[in-house]
Amino acid sequence: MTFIQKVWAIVWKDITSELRTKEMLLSMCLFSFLVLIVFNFAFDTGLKNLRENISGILWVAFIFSGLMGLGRSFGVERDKGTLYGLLLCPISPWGIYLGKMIGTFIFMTIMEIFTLSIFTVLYNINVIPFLLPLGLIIFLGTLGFATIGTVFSAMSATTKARDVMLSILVFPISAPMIIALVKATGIILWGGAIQETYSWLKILIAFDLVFLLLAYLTFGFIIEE
Amino acid sequence: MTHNRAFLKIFQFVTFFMMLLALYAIFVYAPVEKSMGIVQKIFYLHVPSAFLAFFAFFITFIASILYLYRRDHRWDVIAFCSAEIGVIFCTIVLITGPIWAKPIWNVWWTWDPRLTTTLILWFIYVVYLMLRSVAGENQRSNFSAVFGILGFVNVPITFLTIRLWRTIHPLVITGKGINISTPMIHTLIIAFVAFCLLFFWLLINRIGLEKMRFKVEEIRGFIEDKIHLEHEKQGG
Amino acid sequence: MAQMQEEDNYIIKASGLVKKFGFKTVLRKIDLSLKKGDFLALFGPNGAGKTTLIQILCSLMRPTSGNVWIAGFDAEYDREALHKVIGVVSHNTFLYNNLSAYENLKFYGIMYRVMNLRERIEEVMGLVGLRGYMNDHVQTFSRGMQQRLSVARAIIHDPLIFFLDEPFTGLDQHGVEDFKQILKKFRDQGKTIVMTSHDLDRGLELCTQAAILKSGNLVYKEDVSKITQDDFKEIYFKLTGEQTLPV
Amino acid sequence: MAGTLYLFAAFSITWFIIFIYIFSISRRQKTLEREIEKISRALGDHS
Repeated sequence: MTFIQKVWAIVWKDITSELRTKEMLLSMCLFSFLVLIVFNFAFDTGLKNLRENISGILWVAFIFSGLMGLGRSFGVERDKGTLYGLLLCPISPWGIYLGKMIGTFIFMTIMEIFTLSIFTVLYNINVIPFLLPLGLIIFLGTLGFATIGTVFSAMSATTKARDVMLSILVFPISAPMIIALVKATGIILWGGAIQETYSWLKILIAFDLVFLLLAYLTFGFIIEE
Repeated sequence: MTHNRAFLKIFQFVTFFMMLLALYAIFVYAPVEKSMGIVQKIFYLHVPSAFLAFFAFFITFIASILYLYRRDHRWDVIAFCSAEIGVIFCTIVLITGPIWAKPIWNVWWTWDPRLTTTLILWFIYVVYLMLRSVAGENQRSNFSAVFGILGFVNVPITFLTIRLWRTIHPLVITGKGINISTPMIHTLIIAFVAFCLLFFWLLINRIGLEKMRFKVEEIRGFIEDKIHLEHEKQGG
Repeated sequence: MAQMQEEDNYIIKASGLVKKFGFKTVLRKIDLSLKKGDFLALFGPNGAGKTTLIQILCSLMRPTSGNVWIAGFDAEYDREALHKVIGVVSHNTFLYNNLSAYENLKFYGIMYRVMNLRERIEEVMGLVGLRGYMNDHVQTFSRGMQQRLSVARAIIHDPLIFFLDEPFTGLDQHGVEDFKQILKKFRDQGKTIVMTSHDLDRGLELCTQAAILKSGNLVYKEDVSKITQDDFKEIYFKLTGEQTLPV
Repeated sequence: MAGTLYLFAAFSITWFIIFIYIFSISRRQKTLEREIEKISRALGDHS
């Protein structure tokens, strides 16, 4: 059980540290807000076919602001020099990975709750009736994104051109996940039953599990020098 | 050394000969396909390249796993060289595909599963090469090995997803399911063998180049060491 | 067999350490062994590989070839167990700026699974003379105070072995004196210490053994009791080819 | 006729890419060989 305690300690210190400044959370929320507004200009709201694009807009907002959080996940540790302190702790690489991943997941969830409420108002779509299936899809998507994102955050933290590198590492790998997310969200927002999204949910679950397993197997190689 | 050289020479000659034979087969031996006309001959370039691109990335995948398992930098070199050649073949696939599609389907591109997956595959390995150039020397091999594994595992998931997303384009089926005549099959086999030989010839040469670069760097490091030590002696 | 028994006495043992960054060799075949209670000061000019050596010894970095055993643990396979018995202080404090001193120590305390954490934190804070600053955020601390807190962080789990990488950097005169007192205490408690330093005077004052690292080679190692400070300095200048004391 | 044009484009681009690649490999190889030669000559002078 000490393993869980240690993982939780990493999550706790990331969250406490972030809540002191709120720098990252605020910029993530603000950014997704902006994405919603910009897309509103880009696709004229008056048009009837907006509904087809709407789940795409939502996920673009989630993913782009999620990337901001990811970049900082290991980036800050690297910049402030605390990364070595963390690596010196008697915990397996997998523990460090989990701690960081859960932290990112929580930050993203907070941002997504905020974005979803803004979205409800700006795009005039009541999400309350779909909250349960939508929540499940967002959970799976955020988990998958945090899973691969944390691996690449650790990788890009030590490379040149860190932020650019992070996005070009994340996007090709997350392509299937993004397709599944947009499709499933679209079905739900259209008023479809959850049964219709099963094939997409299966892909999401498979994606999450496969990459969690791969992260477990390979994370040690990423943080060693 | 000389034994190797001789082997390479023969290999090179055979490759060259097979390429010429393939060209002959494609343009002279193979008949013109009835419904698509002469454009169909692109097929003989396109299909072997697609197979080899995929094969190259598979080599990268296996070599990456072996590198992490054994920590032998030779596997890393193989993974890298294979990925680079894979990108070359994948680029050929992505260029010849639309050139074929334009007169046949009347569009350059469709978001068909096969096409989209190939495009994403190409992206993944371009990013792989990029990652190698930006990562620090100390971590380059580990990073690229991990990315080589993640990227390859991602491919089947991507394909399944996109197939679910865009149900298979009917034109692809007519495109693949044409009644191929025996000379066409012969031509395809010859082209296939020729491209495989080309691939391995490129791979051997690329690996040789990388090994040579290693040697030169090693010698350079060695000389620097010597200079350093001599300097030290003079200092002391 | 005799050699095996001898090996058992060593708490730190490194053999044939080579580290290459790409094709640049930073460490060349370094052998190092220390007994319990030894205090080794590593001197050397910039770029001699001191930091790399320390990082390999505390298994933050993997050597290109060679092996490291710390307190009987193989650095390649027993990283977790090894990390439990070592404490590291470097010019980098490893502290989280937005957290208070107490929270920082609590975090590391949980990571090292320290029992009676609250009392232990109070104890180490008293040791480094920061008892009154428990709930202040680290970002409000001066450089010297941060370094002291960093020492508290490093000793929270009462390690057997200390690795100190340029610990005096950024400390004022007062801080250096306090830090030396702490080090003296550890030495007298029989902890094993490896320290790198630029500063010949301060380093020599405390250590039991002194070594010189020059472009990746361990060129000199001697018991301090067998040599005077001035002699050592002369040897240092001779071996490294430096004209003045490094800054 | 248009078909021939497409066919020609596809083949020429493919060969172009492959030859550029082969060319770049051989050029890099030449550079390295020259370097080795330079080093061995320098070593010869030295001893």
